[in-house]
Amino acid sequence: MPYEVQTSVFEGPFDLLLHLILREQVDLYEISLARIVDAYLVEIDKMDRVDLEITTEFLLIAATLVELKCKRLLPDDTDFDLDDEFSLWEERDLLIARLLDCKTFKDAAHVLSDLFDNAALCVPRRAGLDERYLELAPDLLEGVDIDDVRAAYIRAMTPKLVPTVSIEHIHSVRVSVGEAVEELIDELPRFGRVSFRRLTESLVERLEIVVRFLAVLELFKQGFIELDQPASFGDIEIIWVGSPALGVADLAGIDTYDG
Amino acid sequence: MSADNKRALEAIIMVADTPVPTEMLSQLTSLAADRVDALLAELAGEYAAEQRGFQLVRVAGGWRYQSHPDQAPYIEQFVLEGQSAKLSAAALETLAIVAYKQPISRAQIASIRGVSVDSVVRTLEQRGYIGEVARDPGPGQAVMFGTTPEFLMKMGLDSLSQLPSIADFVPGADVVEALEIGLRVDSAEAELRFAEEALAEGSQSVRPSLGDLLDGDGKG
Amino acid sequence: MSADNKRALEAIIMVADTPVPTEMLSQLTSLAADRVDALLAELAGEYAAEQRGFQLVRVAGGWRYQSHPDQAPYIEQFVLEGQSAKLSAAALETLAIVAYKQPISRAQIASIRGVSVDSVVRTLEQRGYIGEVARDPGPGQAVMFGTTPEFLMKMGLDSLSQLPSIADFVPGADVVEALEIGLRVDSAEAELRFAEEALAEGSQSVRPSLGDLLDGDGKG
Repeated sequence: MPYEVQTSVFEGPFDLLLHLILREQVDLYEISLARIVDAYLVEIDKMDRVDLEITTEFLLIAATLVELKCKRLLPDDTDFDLDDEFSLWEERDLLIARLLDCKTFKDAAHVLSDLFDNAALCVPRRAGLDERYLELAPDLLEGVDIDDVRAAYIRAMTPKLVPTVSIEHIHSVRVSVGEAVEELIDELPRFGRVSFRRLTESLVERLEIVVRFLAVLELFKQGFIELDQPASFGDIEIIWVGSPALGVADLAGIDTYDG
Repeated sequence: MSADNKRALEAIIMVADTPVPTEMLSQLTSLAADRVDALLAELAGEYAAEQRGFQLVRVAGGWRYQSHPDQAPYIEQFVLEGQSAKLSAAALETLAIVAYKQPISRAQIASIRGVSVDSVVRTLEQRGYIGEVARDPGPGQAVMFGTTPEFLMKMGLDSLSQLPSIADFVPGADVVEALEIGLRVDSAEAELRFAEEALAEGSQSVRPSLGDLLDGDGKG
Repeated sequence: MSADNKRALEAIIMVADTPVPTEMLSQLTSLAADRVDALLAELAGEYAAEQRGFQLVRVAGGWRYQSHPDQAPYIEQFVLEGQSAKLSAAALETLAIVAYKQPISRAQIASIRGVSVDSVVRTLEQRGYIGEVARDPGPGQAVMFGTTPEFLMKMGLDSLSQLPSIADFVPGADVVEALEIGLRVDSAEAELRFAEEALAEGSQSVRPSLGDLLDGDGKG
């Protein structure tokens, strides 16, 4: 049971944020996600075998960072809504409070670690009774019968805790890129040529827009559409080129995204 | 006679395989508990003065003999088995949270650490450092964890009160300030820089998205 | 320096479970064997002169600390009143694992229980409930434990085949995995022999142990 993997991989999103902000002295929103991903992949490569827990934790961290960045970077029509402004501050203060908590215990852990190391230098005497007194000791099996032994065996062989996947961080919105692709295949031939902005103007949730965008990329990859962006920051034009003969058989492989 | 009493205490602790609580020693020797502790402190002092290779110490509320820390190199050669693997940073942090915030539930630990702590908690439980000490009376009846006597023994502490105060670890104003700057809400500049970076990186035809998405008010 | 050497000897013997042979002490301290014995005799003399409640003695070819004979009344009282009179849950589980999975090594027990089991195994061995029944033929030659005739007697059984069936109990995947890892660590050969033995015995209903557990497609 290799329950401890020693790597310098960050222990969680808070740990990562603390490191980035305190040690690297950077603005969270300046960090290139690609850099973090690269650093992680290097660490994971160093591991003898793939540890599912560490890799999933990494995905969680990456997702958290993407979420934080998205909150800042995606267009928001209510940019100047005071309530939103306040809730952003509130959210930030909450995050800072949690980061401070995290840092407090990180530092406390160092002290525990030192105590552990010092205590490990001393080995307790455990020899116990010598044979002169062993007979005196009460029979430990007094009152234990064979059914107790059987019960103890079953207890010992029963997993203590069923490992579960935490879904705390998953919101209830669930949009599938596959579904979005199907919708687009239905809509796009009718438009022929349409801007991404126009295509998504009816959508409210940011996640839906993002999923739409991923679906567009997927269709581009499969050759159903051409993309054109005449100017920087300009609208993305989507041009339908796919022939009806092309099937959408490959869509089964497209992931569902949880927001 | 205090010499006789000391001899009895030495003998009992020598044959015990776990720390012997003061109360038990007091009962066996018919001495007051504080008298027992005083005599044992005297003995511990004698061993120290005689530069013995062992110590008499009080851990987890009881007295035990242990090897002197400066003899660790010899002991390490001798005791190969039973050396427990070092705890990971995650385990130590979780242990610190439990030690200072007990009783505490798994969910509460997770919310402080920001990640799922199931496996780390299980590891600490298996090692015997933490255990269920209560149930949350609220709905769900979550298991509340606390540290065990085994934890105190591993830390060489007599009681939890010997842990340094948590106040010593609360981050200073500089950290708070750094966090506030790092997470500042108003950062239009950064947004701009990010957008530029994305454009510089990106091949326009395939990934025209970022520039577009970033551009809030649609001006080219 | 003889004082330093004495300290090392004191520390080693203090933490040893069993009497430490002179040769081992000589090896650990890089002192000649007769020098080790001479120093230990000196130490024993010091404790006697100081009228300690313990002694350093030579028994069964090795050196150990033990309580002074004249403190026997206290020790007897301590044993009768102080020691917990029941087997701990951890000890009972360990005993059960040995009973159903014998022969089994310390490492294999530990990998099932998820914790170090050294002291529990020693207690069970001291009490005569389990004992060495074989040696792992693989590298390391780990001691393989089994239950003793005394255990059977206490349980009112004639033979191990009378252990109650656990056929209807299927251990979780992680236990099976722990067992597999434990076996792999010990020696692949042992694993094979183990599985074969279990098959040869054909005692599926009574001890559906390794052959059954390791065999994925259930043909035991």
